[in-house]
Amino acid sequence: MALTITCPICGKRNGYEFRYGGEEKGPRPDEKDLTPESWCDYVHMNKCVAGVQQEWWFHRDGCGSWFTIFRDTTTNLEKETPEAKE
Amino acid sequence: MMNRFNHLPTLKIDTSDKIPFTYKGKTYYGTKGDTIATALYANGVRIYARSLKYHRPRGLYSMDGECSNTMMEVNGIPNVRTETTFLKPGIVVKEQNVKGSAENDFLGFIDKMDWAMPAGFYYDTMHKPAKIWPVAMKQIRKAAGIGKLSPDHHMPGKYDEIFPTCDVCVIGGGPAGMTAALAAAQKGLRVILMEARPWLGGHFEYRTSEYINRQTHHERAVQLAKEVEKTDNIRVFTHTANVGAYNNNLITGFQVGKESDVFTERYIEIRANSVVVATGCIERPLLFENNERPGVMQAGCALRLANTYGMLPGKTAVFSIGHDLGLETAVSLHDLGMSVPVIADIREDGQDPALLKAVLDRKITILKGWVATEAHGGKQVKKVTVKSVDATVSKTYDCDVLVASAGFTPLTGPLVVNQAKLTYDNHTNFFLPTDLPKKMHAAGSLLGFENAQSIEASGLLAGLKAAFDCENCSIAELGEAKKAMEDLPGPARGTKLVTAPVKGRKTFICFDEDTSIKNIKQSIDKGFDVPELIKRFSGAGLGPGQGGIPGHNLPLFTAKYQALPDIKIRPTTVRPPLVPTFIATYAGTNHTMFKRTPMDEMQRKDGGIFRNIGVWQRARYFSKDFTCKKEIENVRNNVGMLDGSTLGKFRIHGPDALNSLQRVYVSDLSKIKEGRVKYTAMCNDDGCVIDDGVVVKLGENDYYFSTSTGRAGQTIEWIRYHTRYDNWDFALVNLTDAMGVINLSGPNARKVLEKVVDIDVSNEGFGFSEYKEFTIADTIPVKAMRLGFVGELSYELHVPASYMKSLWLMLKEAGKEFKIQNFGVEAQNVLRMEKCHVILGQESEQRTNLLDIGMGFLWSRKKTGYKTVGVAALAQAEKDNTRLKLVGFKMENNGRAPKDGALIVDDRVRGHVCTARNSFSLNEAVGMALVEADMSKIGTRLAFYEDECNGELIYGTVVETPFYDPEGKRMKM
Amino acid sequence: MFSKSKPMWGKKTKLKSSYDVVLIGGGLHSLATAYYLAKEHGITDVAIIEKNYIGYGGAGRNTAIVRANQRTQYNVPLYKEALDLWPVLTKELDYNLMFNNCGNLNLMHSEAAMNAARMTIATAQFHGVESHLIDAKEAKELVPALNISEDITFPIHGAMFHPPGGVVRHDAVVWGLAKGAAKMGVEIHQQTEATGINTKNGKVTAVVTDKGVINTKQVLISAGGYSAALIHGFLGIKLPISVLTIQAMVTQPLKPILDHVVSSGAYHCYANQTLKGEIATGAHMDPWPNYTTLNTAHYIKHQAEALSEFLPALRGVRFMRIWGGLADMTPDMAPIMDGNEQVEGFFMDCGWGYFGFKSCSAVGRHMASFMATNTCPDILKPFALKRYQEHKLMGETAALMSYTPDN
Amino acid sequence: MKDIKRYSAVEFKATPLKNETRGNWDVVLEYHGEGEGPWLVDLSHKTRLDLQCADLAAKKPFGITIPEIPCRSVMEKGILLNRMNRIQTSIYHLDGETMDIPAEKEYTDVTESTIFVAIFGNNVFSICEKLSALDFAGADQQTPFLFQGPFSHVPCQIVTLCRDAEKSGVVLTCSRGYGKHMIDGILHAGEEFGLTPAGEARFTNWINNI
Repeated sequence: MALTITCPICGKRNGYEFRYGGEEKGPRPDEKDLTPESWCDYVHMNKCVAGVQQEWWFHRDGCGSWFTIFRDTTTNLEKETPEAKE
Repeated sequence: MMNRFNHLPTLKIDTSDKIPFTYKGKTYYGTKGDTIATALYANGVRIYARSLKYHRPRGLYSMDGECSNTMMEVNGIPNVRTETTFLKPGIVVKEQNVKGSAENDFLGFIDKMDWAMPAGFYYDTMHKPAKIWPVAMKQIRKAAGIGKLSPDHHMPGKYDEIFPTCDVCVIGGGPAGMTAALAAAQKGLRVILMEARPWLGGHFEYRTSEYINRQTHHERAVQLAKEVEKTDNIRVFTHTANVGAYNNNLITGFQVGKESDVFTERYIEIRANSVVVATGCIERPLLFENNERPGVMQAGCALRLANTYGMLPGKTAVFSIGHDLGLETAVSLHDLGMSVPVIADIREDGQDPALLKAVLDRKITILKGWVATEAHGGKQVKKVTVKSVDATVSKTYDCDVLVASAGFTPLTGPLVVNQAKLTYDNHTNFFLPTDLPKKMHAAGSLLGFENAQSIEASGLLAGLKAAFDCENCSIAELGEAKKAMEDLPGPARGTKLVTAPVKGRKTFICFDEDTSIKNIKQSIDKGFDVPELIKRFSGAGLGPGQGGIPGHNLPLFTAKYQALPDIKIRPTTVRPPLVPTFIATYAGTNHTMFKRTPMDEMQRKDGGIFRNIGVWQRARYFSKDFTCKKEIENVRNNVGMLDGSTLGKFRIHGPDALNSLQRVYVSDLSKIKEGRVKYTAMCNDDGCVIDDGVVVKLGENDYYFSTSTGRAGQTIEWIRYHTRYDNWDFALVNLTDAMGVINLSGPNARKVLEKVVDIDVSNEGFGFSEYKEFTIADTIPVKAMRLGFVGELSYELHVPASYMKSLWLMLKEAGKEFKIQNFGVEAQNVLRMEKCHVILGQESEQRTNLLDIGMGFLWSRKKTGYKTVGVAALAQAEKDNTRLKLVGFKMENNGRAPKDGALIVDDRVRGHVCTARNSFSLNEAVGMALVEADMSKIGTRLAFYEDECNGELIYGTVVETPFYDPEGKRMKM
Repeated sequence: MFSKSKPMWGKKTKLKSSYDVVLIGGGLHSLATAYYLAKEHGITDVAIIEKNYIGYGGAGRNTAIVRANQRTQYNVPLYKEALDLWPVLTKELDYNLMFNNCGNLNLMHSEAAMNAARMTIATAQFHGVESHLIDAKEAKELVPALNISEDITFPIHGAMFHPPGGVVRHDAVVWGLAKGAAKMGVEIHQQTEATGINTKNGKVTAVVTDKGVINTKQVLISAGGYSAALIHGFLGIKLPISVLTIQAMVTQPLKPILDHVVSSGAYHCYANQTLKGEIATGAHMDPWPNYTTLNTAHYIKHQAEALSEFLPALRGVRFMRIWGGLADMTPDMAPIMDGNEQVEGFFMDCGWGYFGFKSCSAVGRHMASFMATNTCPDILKPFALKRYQEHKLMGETAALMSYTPDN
Repeated sequence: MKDIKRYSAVEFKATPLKNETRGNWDVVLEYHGEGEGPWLVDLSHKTRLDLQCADLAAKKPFGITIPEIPCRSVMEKGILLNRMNRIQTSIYHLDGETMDIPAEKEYTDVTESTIFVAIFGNNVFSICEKLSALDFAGADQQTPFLFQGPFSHVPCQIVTLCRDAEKSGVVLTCSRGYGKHMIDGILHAGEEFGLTPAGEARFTNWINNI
């Protein structure tokens, strides 16, 4: 396991039931103002945080919800808030 | 065969039940309850195997499998730990890694060559000149390895798996573990207790010494075990080794089946709210010359040979120990009839007074502050030299057994694999777990407790802590348990001796890899100054014992050799599985889960050759020759029937249904007319085309759409992902499995359909690109589309899956006179290729965008404001003239088709062939290729480079597409 | 025959206040770059800054497989050069890297996969790299333990056989390169953590470490899985990278049973036998970013299920040890090598995913040339960061991509 | 056309003892040798509906109130309602007359999307434990309750209807395509506990007893 994800619908479940959906980057930018740089920044670029990050998950084997959680990428443990420390 | 005791209360054997087995081609007898190793021991076997590198003789050293000394081949299975594997009737046992026998190994001389093999010697040798390396490598490979496995070995037995959940999981069924389990269970919690040995009791179980008030440790173990067994909410797994512990308390183990079980071994994966680790201790090996000579064994091993398996380890035992269990063992073995000439106790003081008295009462010599420095004897111990710890005085004793044990080592595996830290503790000389993971607690002797009441009290406290995690225990109760502990003796003082005073050439810190302390010094001198690096460079701890022998001695010795002021060095990282586990066991029950279409059975009966395609099994061919010529020709000339049920099918409805479709599809779907089929595509944010399909409008904000087979599983996820910020109100229903799809294609398709349906299916009544709903025989509801993927008159019939079989039979019957035949996925592939209809993933790759494959016409540039996925990238990439483009080509001089995947080259690679075939319909070779844009002009000559062509190129020319029926008359007729 | 034991990569020295070049990361790419900076360009005032110890990261955690049968024309020549360098380095470093060119078999489980393999094979052959498509029977002759029956989840149709590939002793490469670089004057500072890069007017001026500030005009970040976080942390440059934990494991040692590297995309599994006799196996990645290097119960079971099917004899062997390392994955499964583009004097060599080991020798050589001459060698040009905003993914994988690391 | 038949994706190797034709389904009421349980019954012919809309609170399918909290189920009048998430409810017809499908477009008939089986009798959860890591015996769950999660590696909806010893049982749906392999998997796991295919009558009897 190593990872459990708390689905807002189904509760805490085995991480393998979910699909990771990327770092939280905010809503889709308006298409008309997009430069190649800003497009690329939204689509491809990551912060690769070694610590707590907000990120998207989809409960693929479960209820079919997309939601965000905070997770510490150095421990694989969920956090309640971005600042949460052990 | 030696006589076995049959009167001891601790015995786990039944001497009346003899079990035959084969060893070295001869039949021997063990006793029911024996392990393979104890049965061999009882038959006088002392040398079980030879070591990996030096081929040193190896014997029974421990009882819990910390080293590979007693690994043997059993029934063709290599590396079986005979000391923990029960003897079964008829098994065939063989020695490993020997040339000759374990007793007389022709390779034994290598032991004298150790001077030529310092740590890491292989990196400095055998590469000069370069030619010798391949030869040397072959020899190394043959020499290395331990057991032999036949490439066609079939693993017998049944392997199972379970995934239980509990509130509290207790690892270790000794006194602390049982107490913890009982405490948590009394709080009404669901408890799982796992124990590696076949029975509960731990270190109490085999000891006849006094626990309290004349009750023996053994009796206490039995008492606790009985209580555990009668408690309903404790689920006990014995003979179950814990192999892993992970975040959020996922615990894994494997259980060895009893005769009555339906499994040989089973994998157990436990999800627990809270965990108690009460795994106890193993013994820390004593480092001295020839410290692994057969006859040298740990105290627990010697005692359990007698008390559990009913035999004395030998006639005369010298002891070199550093703890009270050593003294207890000496007393017990003496009382059972062994001669004990001397006990060298590392400790100057601190022995249990009662035990000391017992030793003296028996007139056993005890030398305090002494230690064994060398075991003598070629293959087995014959004599032992003991010295004072300062090495000033020495004595030599004859013996056939040397019980050697420096101290204890806590089994912290489950804690550290779950990220607890280890910190050196000066009092116990243990590396103790600190920073325990959340909801994980340690108890028992692994914390350094030796007093029996303290061990149980720590178990009680841990059990309550676990209950507290489950919100079933008050803080007050915890406080009481803590207080009770304070009144009991704390952790015992551990000996600090790391190695006897020796030079260390044959003092082995790791038995499995033949790593001596001399090798460790060499490694440190070379700059490998932390255990993790020493392990990699010297091999110490890399063997099947997984660090059981060198575990704590290595960091202690490393610190000592570097004269570090305090021990900040940590043991090497413990890695799962904590106990080596069969691949068969881990695999458990292997369920293969594929989807089958509603026509699966019918097509198999018709000779379909099936392939796994994504999650589905599909009929790829109906022709044995795989060219599918007959299938193809029948579609072109008559009529064929294809199972298209794997297509993704969805309903989307609700106020924002259209908005959502506009977000993910590149076309403008607001223009879609009722009764018409709209073909369109989805891109990803790179503009790369990921899916195509058709959309049908069922009503206002109510659509039915299809996706490619491969994308069906991700479609809901995809649409919801790309609308996740929008708060839109729409509903998606996956109907992929609900609807079977029959693709009826070919010039006779209408004639067949006419016979089955009541509606007008003439070209006027049901035209190309139209959509109709109707029922067949007033019973079967049909959604029908006129499409032309294969380039012929085609009807795609979407029908509820349960009716599919009936409809299939009806069409077959109706089509008989028009020569209806099945066709499979490969025939469809060729047919559509002739029409230059693309299959995504075949004509496109990851970097191919919608424009590259000529599908730009689907992109509605006027549709703005929907933030349609992929169009920003398409707009940016549109002007780039260096991209790959999809083209059609024909071969020159009516040549054969290049193979799929052939390259298009000049002085470099310029593209590749996606699909190409010698077309039966066209009577020439055609294909589609992705080429650099400057080569995409009609008339460009293409040079094809195929695998194994030896530089012989074949040539073709870029031509107009499609190849077949360019006006599209046939699919519209 | 044996030199008296002395520290292989020099005595511990004090960190100086300035170097010509600073390389962050004590892994293979960094060590190789240092080695070639010194050897081919005479630049020896070089410091390698390593937080832990050399070879701690991917260098010591991979399964040591090397090959040059990649998919695109950009990659194949680079990996070919890397493959050709193993014997050369063994000689130059006078250190046995134990290159075992036993050949790799990449199993194919469908007609479509066979066709896809053809393209890869043609690309290899076009560039002078030996690679062949063989059928299931031929594969079985090479690997007698292979199960080529129809009744497994993914029946074997054939294999891509790449004879010059194989395995190299990964630790030996670390130690050999370190020894070679140190001999020429490169300083290796272990237990030293880089904490920042100072810039002025768009130029690198210094590297900040926990042991002091180092003035330098050139710095390379080549810290494997940690690169992306460091580059973002130090310079605010975001990269199209996701860092995943990849796991591998070994069984107990056996006498020779597997003479080649066998891999299967469909099973997400590869296996080979080490010189010591262990079956080394791995391949699956947990598809969420993390820096834990923790192994998972799921993975070890998956691996057992996969091996049970296509190498069923191994059911009778026991898994002994499992570990994890980091793979910095890019969307197109190809690395990012760039320099002087975002900040003058700043170079990066990252995004290798799980291909860092195979490429280290050749890449170190070209990155050294890049840094020494401030001119990007042609062979590295396609790997610039800009390709992502130009919508030019490399095409190293054919599979359609969506939005997460595992597609 | 009278020989038009509907076929379930679930096929048992057992011999039917009693069956009846319902709609175009051939429904087996009882098999030979059904034994002492536990039992596996195919219910794929029973109607299942999907109800999806933003305002579920405004919906009262068949006059039944939809549970407010996701993963809660309610059984009334032989109909089982399972709250799946914020906007979605699955509706299973378990017992009684044929179900009339409401005309509102928020309902979709998904009977054909899935296979639908019941597993009940002794040791049901011991069988489940071999196929799924979901905790059917968790103390915080009141029956009936819904799990949406993997069972035999396939995403399923599993509703635990009863947890009382020999009356224990679940109903399960999964994608119809997985029908054959799912049934093989369940029967294989249940073998050691004597799991036997049974007819609809035994299911009806069970459902009326709990």
